[in-house]
Order: sequence, then C-alpha cells, then structure tokens
Amino acid sequence: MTHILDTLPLTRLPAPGSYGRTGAPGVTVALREDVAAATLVARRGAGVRLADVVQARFGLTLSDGPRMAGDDALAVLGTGPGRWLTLAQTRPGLAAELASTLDGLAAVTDQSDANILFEINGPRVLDLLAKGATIDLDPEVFRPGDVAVTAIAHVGVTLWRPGEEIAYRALVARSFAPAFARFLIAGGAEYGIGWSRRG
Amino acid sequence: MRYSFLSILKNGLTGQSGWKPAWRDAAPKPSYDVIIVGGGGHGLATAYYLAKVHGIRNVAVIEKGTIGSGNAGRNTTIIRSNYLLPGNEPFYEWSMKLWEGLEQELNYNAMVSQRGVLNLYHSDAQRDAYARRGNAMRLAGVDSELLDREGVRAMYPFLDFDNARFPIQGGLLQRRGGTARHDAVVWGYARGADRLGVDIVQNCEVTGFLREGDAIVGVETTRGPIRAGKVGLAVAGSTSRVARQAGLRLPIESHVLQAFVSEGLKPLIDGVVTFGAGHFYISQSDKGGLVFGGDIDGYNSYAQRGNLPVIEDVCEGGMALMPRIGRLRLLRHWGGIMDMSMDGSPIIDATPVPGLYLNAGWCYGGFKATPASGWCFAHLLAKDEPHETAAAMRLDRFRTGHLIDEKGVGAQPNLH
Amino acid sequence: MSRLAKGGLVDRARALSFSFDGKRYSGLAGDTLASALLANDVKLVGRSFKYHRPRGIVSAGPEEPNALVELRAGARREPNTRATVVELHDGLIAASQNRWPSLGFDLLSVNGLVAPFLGAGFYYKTFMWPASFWEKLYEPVIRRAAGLGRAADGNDPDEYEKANAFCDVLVIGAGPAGLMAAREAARAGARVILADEDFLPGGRLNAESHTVGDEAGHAFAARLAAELASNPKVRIMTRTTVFGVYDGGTYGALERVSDHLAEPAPFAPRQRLWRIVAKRAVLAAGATERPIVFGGNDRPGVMAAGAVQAYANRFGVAAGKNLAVFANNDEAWRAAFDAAQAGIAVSAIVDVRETISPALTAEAERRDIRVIAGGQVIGTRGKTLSGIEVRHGGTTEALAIDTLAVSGGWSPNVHLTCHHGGKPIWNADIAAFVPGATPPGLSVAGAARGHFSLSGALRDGVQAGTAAASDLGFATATPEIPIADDAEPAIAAFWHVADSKGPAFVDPQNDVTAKDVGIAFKEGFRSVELLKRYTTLGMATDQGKTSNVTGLAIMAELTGAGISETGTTIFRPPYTPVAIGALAGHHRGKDFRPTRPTPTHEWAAEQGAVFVETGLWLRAQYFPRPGEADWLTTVNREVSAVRASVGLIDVSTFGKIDLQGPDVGAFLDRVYINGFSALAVGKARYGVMLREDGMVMDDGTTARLAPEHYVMTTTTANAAKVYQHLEFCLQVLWPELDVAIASVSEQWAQIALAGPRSRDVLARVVDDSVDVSNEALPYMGAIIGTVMGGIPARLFRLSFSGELGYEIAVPARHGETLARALMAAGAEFGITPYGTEALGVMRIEKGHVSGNELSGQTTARDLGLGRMASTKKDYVGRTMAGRPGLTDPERPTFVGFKPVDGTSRLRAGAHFLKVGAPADTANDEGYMTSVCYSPTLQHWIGLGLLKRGPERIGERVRAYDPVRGGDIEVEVCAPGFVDPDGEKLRG
Amino acid sequence: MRIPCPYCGARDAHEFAYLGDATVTRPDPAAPDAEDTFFDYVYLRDNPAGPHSEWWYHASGCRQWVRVARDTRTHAILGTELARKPAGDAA
Repeated sequence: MTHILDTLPLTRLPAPGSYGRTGAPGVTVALREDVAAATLVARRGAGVRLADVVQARFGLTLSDGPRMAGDDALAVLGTGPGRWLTLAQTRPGLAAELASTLDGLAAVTDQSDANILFEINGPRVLDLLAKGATIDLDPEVFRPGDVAVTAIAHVGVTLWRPGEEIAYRALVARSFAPAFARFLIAGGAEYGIGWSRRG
Repeated sequence: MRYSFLSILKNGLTGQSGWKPAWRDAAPKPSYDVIIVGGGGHGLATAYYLAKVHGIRNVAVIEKGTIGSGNAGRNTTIIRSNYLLPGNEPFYEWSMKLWEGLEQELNYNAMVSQRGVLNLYHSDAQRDAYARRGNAMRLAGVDSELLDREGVRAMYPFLDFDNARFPIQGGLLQRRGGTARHDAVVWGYARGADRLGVDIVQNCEVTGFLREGDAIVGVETTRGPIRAGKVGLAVAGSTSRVARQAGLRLPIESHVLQAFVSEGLKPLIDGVVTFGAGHFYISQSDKGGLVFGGDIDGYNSYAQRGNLPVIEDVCEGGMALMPRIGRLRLLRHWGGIMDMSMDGSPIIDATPVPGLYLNAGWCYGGFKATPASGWCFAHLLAKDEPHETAAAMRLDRFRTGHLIDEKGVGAQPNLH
Repeated sequence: MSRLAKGGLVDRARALSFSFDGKRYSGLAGDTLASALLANDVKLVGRSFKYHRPRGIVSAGPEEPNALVELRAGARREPNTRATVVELHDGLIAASQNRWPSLGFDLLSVNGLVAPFLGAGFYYKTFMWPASFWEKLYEPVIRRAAGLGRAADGNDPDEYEKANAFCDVLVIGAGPAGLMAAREAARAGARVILADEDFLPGGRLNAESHTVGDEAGHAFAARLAAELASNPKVRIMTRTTVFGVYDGGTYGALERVSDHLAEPAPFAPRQRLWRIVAKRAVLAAGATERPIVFGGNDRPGVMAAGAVQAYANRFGVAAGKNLAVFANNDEAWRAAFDAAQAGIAVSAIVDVRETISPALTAEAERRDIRVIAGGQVIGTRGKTLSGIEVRHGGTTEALAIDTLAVSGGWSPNVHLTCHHGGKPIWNADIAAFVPGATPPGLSVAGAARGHFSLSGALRDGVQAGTAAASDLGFATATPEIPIADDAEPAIAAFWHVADSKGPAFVDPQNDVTAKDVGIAFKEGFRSVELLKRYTTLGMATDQGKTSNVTGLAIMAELTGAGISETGTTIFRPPYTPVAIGALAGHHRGKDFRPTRPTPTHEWAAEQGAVFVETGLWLRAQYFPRPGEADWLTTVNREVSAVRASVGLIDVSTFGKIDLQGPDVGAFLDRVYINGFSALAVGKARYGVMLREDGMVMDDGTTARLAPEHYVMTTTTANAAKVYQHLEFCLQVLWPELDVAIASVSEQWAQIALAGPRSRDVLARVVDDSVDVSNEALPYMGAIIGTVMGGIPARLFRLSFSGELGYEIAVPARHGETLARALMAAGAEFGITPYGTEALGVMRIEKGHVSGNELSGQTTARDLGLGRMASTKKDYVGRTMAGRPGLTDPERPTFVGFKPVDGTSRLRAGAHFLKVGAPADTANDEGYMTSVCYSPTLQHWIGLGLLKRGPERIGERVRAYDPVRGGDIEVEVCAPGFVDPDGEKLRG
Repeated sequence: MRIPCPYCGARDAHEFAYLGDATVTRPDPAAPDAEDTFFDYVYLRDNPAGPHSEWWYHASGCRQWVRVARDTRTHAILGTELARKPAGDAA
C-alpha cells in the first residue's frame, strides 16, 4: 500500500483539501503566511522599563515566562528570558513600529518571513500533537495562553494555546514547514485532516 | 590444558568431565613486579604480553569484579584499522596484525572474522574525506578500497538505494576488518596469561595507592595492600576515578555508549556496515543476532545505561539505511562507560607520577585495540619507552598541541 | 480437536481460518496462535537453536522459549514470533523456522547426535586449524545453522509512529494488582494510564478459576476495566507492553495497534512507540512460571502448569488428553484441578515434596487424581510426549500421558525494576527473586513483588495505587479490598532432577543443558555473568525469563554457595523484544530527517536544477540544459557564463545572525580573530572564528548596518553551531555584554549575483532611490534599500567567485520573485543560474577556503589566514592556538596545485609525497582538500595542505591517490588561480 | 531524561545540547600563566562519579545555557539554573 507520506510534497506545503480518512475531519489545519512577526530582546538592565512601555503603548503585559498576552491583532509570546515574539495579523509594519517605540529598551528583529503559522484545531488535535510533542498538553496542564518552544518530529516549533478552546497555533521556520506538514498529515491521516490556507 | 580436536573428542566421550578451569582465580600475593589494574581485555592482554614478550611473569591483574565485566563485554565487537591520522593508523594496524594470529597464539577461538568493514558515504565531501583516509591507510600499508554506489550495491543490495533521504554514493571498505567474539578475547588472554604465571585476582578493588615519596609502589585494595615495581592502569570507563586517587586530573570524561542486539536470524548481513548520514552501524554475530549501535548519549555518565532519544536515533538510522529490518526486533540494549578523551584518541603513556602508567581514553574504539593496546602498554611497562606504533599517544599532547583528532571536533568529548 | 465443549473467553461464534506450515486450520476469535494450534492438536511447532530438537508450546505468555514462528510472509515476514502472544486473525499465516527441509524431518537435527561433543564453549576450543578456514569454511556453516527465523524479503511496507503520554500514575499490568492500583489511583483523582501487553485485561484472573467476592475472576476483571474505561482521567492501553524504564520517569511502551489484523487499516500504523512520562509508576507485571529441569524436559507436550490452566480456562482448549503434573508448589495443584474440571484426564500429580497441604490432597482425592508425593520425573519418551518415567519411594514407574504440566514455582516479573541497575533479592520463603532497589518513582505490587495469591495481589494493588496517589498529594479514601478465595501458596525450592535420563534443558531455546552449567563450573565460569556469557544461558529471544533462575540455582548447587550469594544477572531492556521499525517511527526513507527547501526551490526546479543534499537543505547543484553531455559540461558553462557576463545563485542557506546592542563590536572582537569594532557602518568584513582549542570553527562575512546593529553570516554547515557558540559566549563567558542576537536565517532570502555585468543587473532591480554605483556601494559595502518596488532589501557587495559580485537579501517570501526579477533583468546579458558546483569551482579558482578546508583540524595559520589574527586583543582560541603543535612550521599549509602535465585530473583526498620518495606514512606531506576542473584555465586545479606549502611554490610533488588508481605529479602554486590581485572585485 | 529548564519547564533531554563541565571558568588571557590555565580550562576535567555541574543548551527551546546539577551515577537531576540572569533584573 502506498503510504500517505509517499503522496505528499517534500519541498512545498501540501495543497488545500482533505487528507486521510474521509468524513468529518478529526483535525483541521489552516496555514497563515500573512502574520507579521518580530523578536523582541530586552537590553541589559532595561527589562522593567521595557515592560512598562509595552504595557503603556500596546496594553500588553510582557510575561516573564512562556505565556502569551494579547490576541490575533497583536500578541506577544514569551520565548525565553527577556525574549519575546510579537505577532500581528494586521500590522505589516510591526517590526518598524516596535523598533521605533522601543528604541534603547529592546532589540527588535523582523521575523515576518521567517515562519509559517499553523492553526491546528479539531476534536483529535491533542491525539495528533501527542504524536510529536514531548510536552504535556493536557488542557489542565497546558492552559490557555501557555507557550512552548519545543521540537516536534525533528522540527523546531513554537506552540501555544490562544484560548479556552482545545486548539493550538504552531509557528514553524519557513524551510521546515513542509516537513512539519508531513508530520501533521502522517499522524493525522487516521483521523482525517482538513487542510486550508489563509492569508 | 591445550584445546584440540582430541581434547574435545575425549571430553565428548567422557561426559565433559575432564575440563579444567580456564584460568586460576588467584589470591593476591604481597608483591609483584607489575600490577595491572583492570581485568578487561586491555589489562589481560597487557599481562599476557608482559609475560610472553618481555618475560616479566611476576604480574598480577587486579579486577574489582569478574574479568571482562566492563567494556570488554559491552561493545559491538568490531575490529578494523581504517584510521586517518599517522598517530593512530600504525597502532590499529598493528592491532589488526595481532588479531590475525591471535587464535593460534592463544589456542583459543575468538572467532576473529574478517568479513569487511564498509563505511558508506553520501556526499562528494564525504567521499573525498574517505579517499583521504583510504589513501592514508594505503600509505601505512593497510588495505582499503573506495567503492562507488554500484560497488556497495553488489555487496548489500537491500540497502535503501532508491528512496533515501541521503542517497548512498559509495563506501570505504576495509576487507580485513570485521568482528571478533568479545568475551572470548577476554577469556583467551586470561587463559594465556594464567598459563604464563600471571595472577588474575578478581573481586579486588583498588582503593588507593601505596607511595614512597612521590613514587607509587603498589596499591591499596579491598583485599589488602599489594606492592609493585610498577602499576599500570587499564580501567577505561573508570580512569578518572582511579587516577584521582593518585592525584591526577585527566583530559577524559566518562560517557555512556549504548549498544543493541536483535533476535537471532538466518544470515542477512555479512560484514560491518556503517551509515554515513546518521548514527548507525551494524553487523551480524555468528549466533545470528544483529549487533548495532550509534552515537554516544552525549552526557557524562557512569550509569551503564542510556536513554530513548539515542535508541530512537539509532533505529531511525537503521531504518533509513535498511528498511527491511523494520519487523526484526531489538532484543537487548545496554550501555558501557566510555573513557572519552579530549581529542578522541587514546593515551598510552607514563604519568607524571613515578611508577604509575596509564592506558586510557579509548573512547568507543577500545575493543579493536585490545591486542595492540596490551602489546604497547606491556612494552612501555617493560622498557619505559613507548612502542613505536603508540608513540603519539602521549599524555602531554594536549598541552603541546600535538593532537590526534580524527573527527576534527576539538576538546569536546561528546562529539568524538 | 482439543477444543473443550464449553468455557473460555473465546468467541465461539467467530471462527477464524489460519495456516501453519501451509496447512489450514480453524480457530476462534480470542485465541492466540498457540491456543489455536493446541486446539487443532498441533504439538510440534519449532526446532531448537543448536541441536534442532523438536519443540512444542510451553507457555501461554511472552516467556515462551520454544514456540517461535515466522508470522506472515514476504516483506511482512516476522521471524521468531512467539505463538503464545500472537492474537489470531482470519487468514493468519505462520510457518515453523530453523528447520530443513521440514519441521517434521530436520536434517540439522544430526547436531543432536554429536551433542556430547558440542558442550558449552566448544566453539572456543576448536575451528582454529588452519586459520584461513574460519571465514571460508567453519563460520559460514555455523552462521547458516545458527540464527532462527529469516528476515523479511523486502522493505517493511507498514508504517510505525511515535507518541507521547503524560500521567500521574502509570500502572504496568492489568492483572488483579494492576487493576486495583489503577482503580485506587483513579478514585483519588490522579491521571492514570493502565497498560497491559495482552489484548484482554485481567492477567491471571482470566487464566485461573478464582472468585473475587461472589464474582468469577474474569468477570471481576472485565467489570473493573469497564469502570476504569469510563473515567476520563484514565487511559487503558491494551496490546501495549511497557518495555523499558528510562530516566526522569520516562517509560518506553509499544502498542501493537494492528498486529491482530491481517494488515493495518488504511492510515493506521502497525505499531506505535509510546514515551510515557509518569510521576509515579506501579509495576504489577505478575510472575512467570519456572520449569523443573529433568532429562527429556524439552519434549513437545511438556508444558508449564499455569499454561495448561490458561489454555483450559481462558481459551477453552485441552492442552492434552491425558495429563500429569510435576511440581514443587501448591499453585500447580490448582492447575491440575482446573484441568480436571475442564474434563482433561489427570493421571497423577507428582510433587517433589513429601508433605503437602491436606486440603490439596483431599481435593485431589475428591477428583480421583493420584498423588505421588516425594516423586520426581526422571525421563520422557515419544516424538511428542507419550509417557514419563517417575521415581518415587525408591522405585521407578512409567506413566502413559501426552501432556506433562510442570511447575518449579513462580518468578516475579522484576525485569523493569532492574533497568536502573537494581539487583533483585533472593527470598528463600517463596523461592524467588523479588525486586531490589527500584527506579525512582516506581513501586511494585502483587505477584511481581512475590505476593502470589490473588488475595495478596488485590491487597497489594490497592495499597500501591493508594500510596502512589497520596504521594502525589491526592486525597485518598479508606480503600476497599476485594476478598478472594485463596491464600499464599506453599513451595519447596527444587530446581533439577540430578540423575535423570537424557539431556536436561535449562535454556531450551539456546539448548543449554544442566551439563553445560557443569562444564562452566569446571572451567571456572562460575559467576552468573560468566555463566551466562559462556553458555549463552538466558540470551535467547526469551531473555531467560524461565531459565535464568534455574540456571543459576544449579550453579549455586555446584559451588555450594547459596542462591542469595550467587545472585542473578540483571535484566536489561526491553522487557520483550521491540520491532526496530517502531523505534524509528516515520523517520525513514525521505522522512529520515526533514528536508529544507531554499526560498527559490520551486524556481530552481522550473529551471531544471539537479538538487543536492547539503545538510538538511536541498540546494541546486547545477542546471543542466538539453544536449549537455554530463554534469561537467553544465558546470563549465555556468562558470564561464558568470566569468563572462553574469549569473545568480541562492545563498540563503548560509547562517544569518542579527546582532544588536552597544557591545556588539566588542563582542565580535572577542569571537573573531580579527577586529570588528572599528568596522565602518555600511561595510562588511570577512572574519574567522576559532574554537577555544585554537582550531578554526567557521568563517564568513559580517556587516555593520548601523552603529549598534551587525549582521553575521556563517557557513551553511555551521549555522546552528555558531549561533550556539555565540549564545555561550554571551550567556556564560561575558554575561555583562549588552548584545542581543537573533537568527535571521529563515527571514531573509539571499541571492548572490556574480559576474562583470552583475551591477547592470542589480541596478535594474533596485528601486530608484538606491545607488549601486562603485562609489555608493564599493567592494565590501553593505547598504539597506528597497528592490522591485518597495521590497526591503539588504545589499552587500561581496564575492565568493572572485568576480564583481553582490548578495541581495530580501524577506524570504520574496526570494523567488527576486530570482525571477533578476532573471528578467539579466536576460539581455544572458544571465545564468548556477549551482553549488559552479560556486565551488569559482571559489577554488579564487583560492578561498571552504568546508573541505575547515575540517576542524586546521588552524588559521594552516589556512593562510594567520595574518588576519589580531595581536592586540584576546579572542576565543588565541591562547591555545599558540601551542607548539599548532604553530609548528612543518604543519601542512594551504596552497594551490595544478597538474604538471596540464591534463591529468586531480582528486581531493590524494596525499602529497616528495617526488621519488617511497609511498609510506613517513613521507606523507599533506593532502588535497578540494579540486575542480577550471573552465577558465582549461585544466584541473586543486587546493590542499602541504608541509611548508607556501615556501614550496613552483615545486613538484606527487599527488598519490591509490584508492582511485591515481599517482600524478602536481606543481605547487599560490592558491589564487584567477585574478589573484582582486581587480575584478573592486571594478 | 527530563531536564527542568528554569524557563520552559521539564523537557526531554533531546531538546538540549550538552557541553560539559560547568565548574571550569575561562581564565584571564592576560595572566602570565595563561597557557597553563587555558590548558586546564580546555582539557582537564574532574569527571566525577556523582554530582556534576554541567552546561546544557536548550537548543530546541528557549536557547538558554542552563547549569544543571546532575548525578552521573543515577542521572538524577539535582537542580538547574540559567547561566545568565534575565535582563529585567536591572544590573
């Protein structure tokens, strides 16, 4: 039998459609490439002032742990000590805006093209993610707003849970995105995967 | 007793009643000319050659447990002399030559089996690196062949040539490489040394050193003090622990290397094959088990066991290279403690402490070195000068910069 | 047929057809292959390893030593599969193994005739004469005779996958103790995983006939399993073997997802490897019945008593028609009673004990079973068993039976407790090894801890589950302990009928006999470790589950040391063998490792590129055109096109690191051998960094985009390593430095444009505001601008090729657009896409070092870069680079080479010898690192490391390449072959 | 092996890259005995059987260098801390 992996592209993202078991999909994946992103690294000794300015200007609390604040319009994810990833769906000038606002407080690096965002939902989403994530994603453990920078199937992933819903976002480096897609489809085929692209 | 067809016939007819102990379980005497600490292959071989080659027979091998219970019994049994650097290659080739006559020398069948060691390459750069190595081997008078893809296919048609992530381009073959039965090597040397008068003292752990001034004149053990003219350490895996008792701090870390064996099978893999695009190498024992391994776990350890990531990494390599082994089963895995030196090569040298000699730093390559290690360490102990093939394996090379770094990864033992 | 008329947990309505050795049979849903074979009166199922003796089914579980089959066929063939754990499916195909030509008539059974000569260790004592015969004659014969089953005929067609699970309490084994432990932990509110290797939870509850309260044991198990299944915090994993205990509470487990099917359902894996991280674990793995060793004990029909009981109770199968029991313990009596209850004729119970519980003897009497107390079986007969010889009270007596149920007592399944080095402890009262030190977080309950009675197991399970939960802070209620109808069974240790008839097998699979243990004793292989290694005792596929204890007990008898003092070998993972494919999961074939496409991959594919693996990346290697004879023709064309006009290549794979902060300059001064703090804004500089041991780690260009903003490039191969090194320097060595770094390797696509017309092409893609003139963007200039109508870009004037060249970085999504725009802009100049081969040719022509030279064995000085090193500052590696061994002028040093005859092909990897010197190590003067055919010079050129190389320009040396038959003379030359003064670069 | 990363929480060891002994400190390169002290720093190790202080880099996580105290006989993790305090703690 030809396995589903043999039918998927190695160097491109898979085409929108259904993969694996037919019927209502157990997992749906939506890709977004239209999200502006920037890393934010606090200057030495400027962490407190940086948090104040971000709070004042963007209304977001910089977490000192792997947590997110904000929403799709503007979110900031803790990815390391004194280090955050900001994401925004409708702010193409995010990095420039941050750089000018936070001059002297943080190093800002545009990453809008560095990653592909995967929105992963559906009733079997946890079963699928368990096939790759070596962290405990139990909804009572990995709570709304939790962020994890981790590795899944040899691919580095920034994974978070935006809200109460059992649904996740995964940010994957552009060149690794096809490999991550292969992981999702190979593991999710038994549940049926609905695959789409947005933005 | 000598082993022969006759001895087997006789014992077969007499209900196997005539066999004698292969070696004496000796009690320690108060004093020896030379004490070898460590009853593994290297220590026993050293004692054997001290007695055989140098006529020094008042020798004890002191072992904290039973002989061969360390790395000698925890390796993947490969023998080869396919090294690159001039500091290593003559030594390993000398070892290979000793392997080639070992069984007749010892009157013990160690199942030395020269079925070839093939290192695969998957890129032009890797091919060039293997060419460099193969040519270095030829310069040292050692056999080597650079195979292309079809040459590899002819030997191992069932490797993944068609769907590989990193396609096989060819391989460096040493036909004289192969495997030997690791336990039998230990037993053969033990029996040989014993017959020449060496005392093999088991369950005797060294707890300290006897000193006179700066010099070491013996060892303290769990079975009492034993004096010696010279003390040689051959305790790879525990070198730092033992050497610390003599006040030495060494360019060595202890790391765990896992090894694996499958259930027994009818013959599948003739020689030794090493994957060049991942951490995996494999051979098949005469009993039919696939014996395989990969990378060290990568962290300091004395625990003789490793963890799943490396187990998975090794099996991923195995499946990438030979996808028909998927349904074969891993029967056992275990870990040995490697003396990882800071440049990936061993040390056979006198130490700054008079009377104390060091045989250490074998990384994951100690088994194949067993005969030459014993030979050269015996030479050093007997003559107080290095054997010509081990002259580069000095302890001070890290200070002087005369490193023997085959892999070129520098002073990071877990990368060697 | 030996299927009983009623009883058993099989589905009598669902018949399943299967074949064994080509013959068709029928079994029932709920059967194992072993129970189905027994139901069909198939008793001979395999041959032993060494003597090829006929063997039958011994057990009803994973400890099976004999009943190994090749399951399935072709590419799905699974050798050495234990028939006792194979769940029967419709259409199952199995074949016996290790026999020729047939199972019934195996020619290699002649080995048995010479068995007297083939004792333990005989291999070591012979086959040495003459030496050359080993590989040619002896070994091939041994190899063919050894082994067991055959590997599959093709690549494994099934998929495997991996998965992770986390829980508070992992319970291993769903027998009585496990079920109770899981129930208590779950009731306390813990997240529980209950894993069992069987397809039916219950363990021995399904095999025995006890009642719990007023419920049949198996009904009790089913009810409890259902209760647990309904709890959302509990996951019951059947067909799942926890095989290993690793660090940090990580357990390896194998779920046999599809092995009970002919082949996996669409999209389903065959097996799934679980990594279970558990805060606590309860090992409730039960116990394994041991044999008693006596002459002829390997004959098909000699079975474990508990197995006979399991086949009757669980599978509704009579293992035989006429049974005797040979035992040293009470449990076996229950097996006899259950067999009798199922309608099997029980001729006798032979118990080595003189004194037996009156309750048992009364029950035997009631069932009209003859009791032979103080008796021993001393021999057997029949191809499959037809009778035994019993010695008792000074006489011997023959009994005609077809099945002998043997029990030497039970060994707790302590395996997992040994995985962190714990040594089991001998408990003489129950004649068994019980767990010693356990891995952190793991406790043991039930029979696995030596509590062999059902009541004991239930009580122990309750306590273990409660303790695990309360240990984790869960509130536990006073537990309710179910009442079972039994007490701890009595046993008298007994191992070996010393003077029995015929070979007495300790390890039947490896054909290790009691006599072999004796040989090991005589020859001094007396410690358990040496015994194991010398005789191969316990090293077969069953890992000595039934033989280890017996073997060492016999050795203990010989040495006179007690079993306690003799000790046991420790069990290593896995508990039962695990398919290699499962440990690999999806990571095989193309998915062995991720494939990283460059931003211009699709464009390059359209251009007909041939791709090459560069680490995880796929890069365009060259772009063949129709009619080109070979790759060299293509590469020559690409190089010539660049040197004559212009070409482009994607260089996005280089590592790119953004550095910001007031201390970046000072930081770079410490990581590079040369200085960067004085680099002007808008300029780039080539830098070399060392490891702390003084060897070159990496090289690349770093540009200063703003006073406090630099961007570094690394080689493709070292991108991650350099980033990690920089973080080490910043976080560990110099935490006071205010430098922030971020990888921008994925953010920016970078395309190199090279050739005399490259400026013309560049000028057409940059926006009007950007001046790329020689004045505005001089050699080693770096500016920020926009291209293609507002796309932000970083423009660097760099060259790897030696030509006028630029690198243009744009956000990665625009990389492909940029490639197309450059192609369009350069069309009139014949712009040519080139690949890594042409890139390599041009850098060799130019004499740049690259990966082949950055071998980790070279110093900056070796590579001719020593003069770059600053003497005015410290930098990583400086001190160690000053060691005599690294500054020795005799070290091979970087130079160029060309063939003296002007035509010979050069080969990288060739070694240099003085002309006329013998080809040996003493004369080895270095080696060729890189070669190419130079279309510019029209001959082969090379780079390499030669002793005192730069002093020997013009000298001839031998390039010796015996592995490819090469031996030519080459002339040493300066490494820059093309435009050595760099005029093109600056033009 | 699970390493409790001070930032990310418990993670499998495969997410980390190992460097080794964290008790050694880069010496003063200007000191007259720098060659000796660097030799010690780069090459000599206590290599204890027991508690060991060592550097692990959380390569697949927060990319922090973590000082891990671990027993080399049992692999038990005794404690972890970041090599560098976060920038928020004003220096």
